[in-house]
Amino acid sequence: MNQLRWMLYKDLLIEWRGRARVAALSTFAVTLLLLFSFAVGPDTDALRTHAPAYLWLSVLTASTLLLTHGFKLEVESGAMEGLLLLPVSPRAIFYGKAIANMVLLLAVGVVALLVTLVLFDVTPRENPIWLLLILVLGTAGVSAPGTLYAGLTARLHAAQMVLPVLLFPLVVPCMVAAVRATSLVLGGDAMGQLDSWLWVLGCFDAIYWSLCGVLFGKVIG
Amino acid sequence: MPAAAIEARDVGRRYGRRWALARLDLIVPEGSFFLLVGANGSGKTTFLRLAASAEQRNRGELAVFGQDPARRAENLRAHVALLSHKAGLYEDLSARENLELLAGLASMEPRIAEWLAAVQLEDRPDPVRCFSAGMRKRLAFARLIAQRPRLALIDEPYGQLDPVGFDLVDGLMHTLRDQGATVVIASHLVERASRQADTALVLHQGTPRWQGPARKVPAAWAAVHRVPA
Amino acid sequence: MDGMVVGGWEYVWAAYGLSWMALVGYTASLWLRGKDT
Amino acid sequence: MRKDWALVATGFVLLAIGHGLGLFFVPPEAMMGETGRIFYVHVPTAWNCLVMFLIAFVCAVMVLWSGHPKWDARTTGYVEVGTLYNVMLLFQGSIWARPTWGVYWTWDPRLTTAAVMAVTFAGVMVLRKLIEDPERRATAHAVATVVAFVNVPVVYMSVKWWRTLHQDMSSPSTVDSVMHWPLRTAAIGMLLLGVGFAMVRAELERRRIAIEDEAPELPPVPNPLEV
Repeated sequence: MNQLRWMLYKDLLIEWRGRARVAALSTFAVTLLLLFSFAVGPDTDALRTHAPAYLWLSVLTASTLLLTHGFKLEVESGAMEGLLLLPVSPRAIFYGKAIANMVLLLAVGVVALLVTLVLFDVTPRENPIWLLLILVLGTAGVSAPGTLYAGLTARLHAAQMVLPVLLFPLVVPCMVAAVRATSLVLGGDAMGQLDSWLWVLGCFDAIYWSLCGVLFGKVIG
Repeated sequence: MPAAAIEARDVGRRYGRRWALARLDLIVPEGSFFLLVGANGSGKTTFLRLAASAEQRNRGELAVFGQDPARRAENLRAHVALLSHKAGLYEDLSARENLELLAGLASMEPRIAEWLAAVQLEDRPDPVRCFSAGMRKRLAFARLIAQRPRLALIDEPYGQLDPVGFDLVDGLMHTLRDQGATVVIASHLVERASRQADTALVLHQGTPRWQGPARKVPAAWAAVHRVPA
Repeated sequence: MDGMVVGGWEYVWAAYGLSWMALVGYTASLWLRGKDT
Repeated sequence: MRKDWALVATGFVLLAIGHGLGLFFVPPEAMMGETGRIFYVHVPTAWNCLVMFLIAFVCAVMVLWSGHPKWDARTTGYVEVGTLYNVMLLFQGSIWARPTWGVYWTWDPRLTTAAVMAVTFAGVMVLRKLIEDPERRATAHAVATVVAFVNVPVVYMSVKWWRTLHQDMSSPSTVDSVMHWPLRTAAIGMLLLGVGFAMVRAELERRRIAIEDEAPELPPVPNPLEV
């Protein structure tokens, strides 16, 4: 636990020092949102309906850059090896990185969400506080398997290409649930389905946060 | 418990189709100051990494304080420190923060000022990114000292340092040893290193060629390179 | 027979044909790969 | 290797018998008519695709557990055959969808899961190609296989909730007893075929690794050196 706290502190401190990176990433996500609207055309109704999909797709795309970057720092400097030999438990490394990735992705997600609301002129019909919960659960769902796969591909030259190939099919359930839940909050939840989608997200997170933590030790050993 | 810090029998490690280290039989007694010399690619780094459990051997038996490093046991890793070519420092953090992190992760009492003073880096609050190569090396030494290892494995202790740094590092290594640690270094600076160590091993193209008292290393080194295997 | 789909043999042949082609093709590829080594 | 090829041959024979029965001896299905015959190739493929991935998962767990290279070779075999069945499944599924629903693709949970599964395991195979160090490749491949397999039910459940388009498809307990024999024969045929394929593929992989990772001769013992 102590090690986990230090790892998390370290990752967040480094990202805080390099906060321009997170800013760049948020800009990237916002650019994607703009591109989606250009691609669909000036049909405001269609844009409004599909806003949740654009939001999550841009967050997911931005996540791959974030994930590969985090491990590149560790592997290139030899810091990861130093940590393992210290010894720091692989679980502490994993959960520290995964939580840090989630926090950063959440920051990107919040920016993207605000831009989505303005850009596509959407007003949430349900309590907007749900949006925050969905963002937390959704980014958690991307960051756990994302951190595992980023660790798996960190030493490869083609890391940035392989990571999405492995990660995107995996997070299909997470994306489905997050997009559905978001559109229910934005468009109104007449049938009371929001709970079940949040539940799906929660289960997804629980499965991958535990499974990936166990497997990560094998990956970097 | 045998009084050997490292015991190797017929140890070999290969990368693909090439043996980086082979036929190594070696005993490094606990508390000794051991020197590995050899040209580039002679297997020095490979041996240090095997002993540090950073890599796995492909053949033979290896024991560090009686334990097999291949098992990557935490209680062994906690006693062994490796200073490798890659400094393993976080570029965005300052020297102080890097050491704080180390102390926090290893649950040690953070005596940062003392560690920084030992490598003469007290007055550098800027991130490691701005450090010169020699300063990084010093900081890496501070990390090594902070770990208080029973076995210190040091790859090129003099690399990237200035003459002042040479003396500093010699002092640090002797301090480590006076504290009871076993020190194993690998170096190209044959003359200098052989004055520090007790015993030595000369490696040539992955195989051991000569083993004996460190003061005879310069002669052995010359002999190895005059007489091809 | 009410509601029963009439005909459709072409779909049946397509499904079986493609499947057998895939299986035989894979067998051949394994065979060739085995010959090389 | 010879035994494995025998399995393949037996599998082909059983599969041919099953398909022959299904194509020529069984009466047309009550609802689907002649197109219902696609069942006898489609359903065994679906079952065995999952079986192959299940075995791959077990082998991958063994790689992580024991680290023995033979499990790595087997994982490779079963992942490859599973992916082959998976791709066949997709083609059959869309051929089946055309006369049934009038389109080649529907967002039916099974079809969608099969598509996601194919992409996931294709990613696993790509990953394997990209890593050169044998040990690192074995663990990375095994970890990716484990995660990909765990993902299958998760995808299925979420897609099912996302869009429930139609009724449950039939399985042998709900179909006419006249359909049992062709279905079972074809299923067992495909199982033997799959296991045979995977074993041959594993053997090939084992040989390939052995050649690629063959230990070179040790360097000669140097002459003693007098100083």
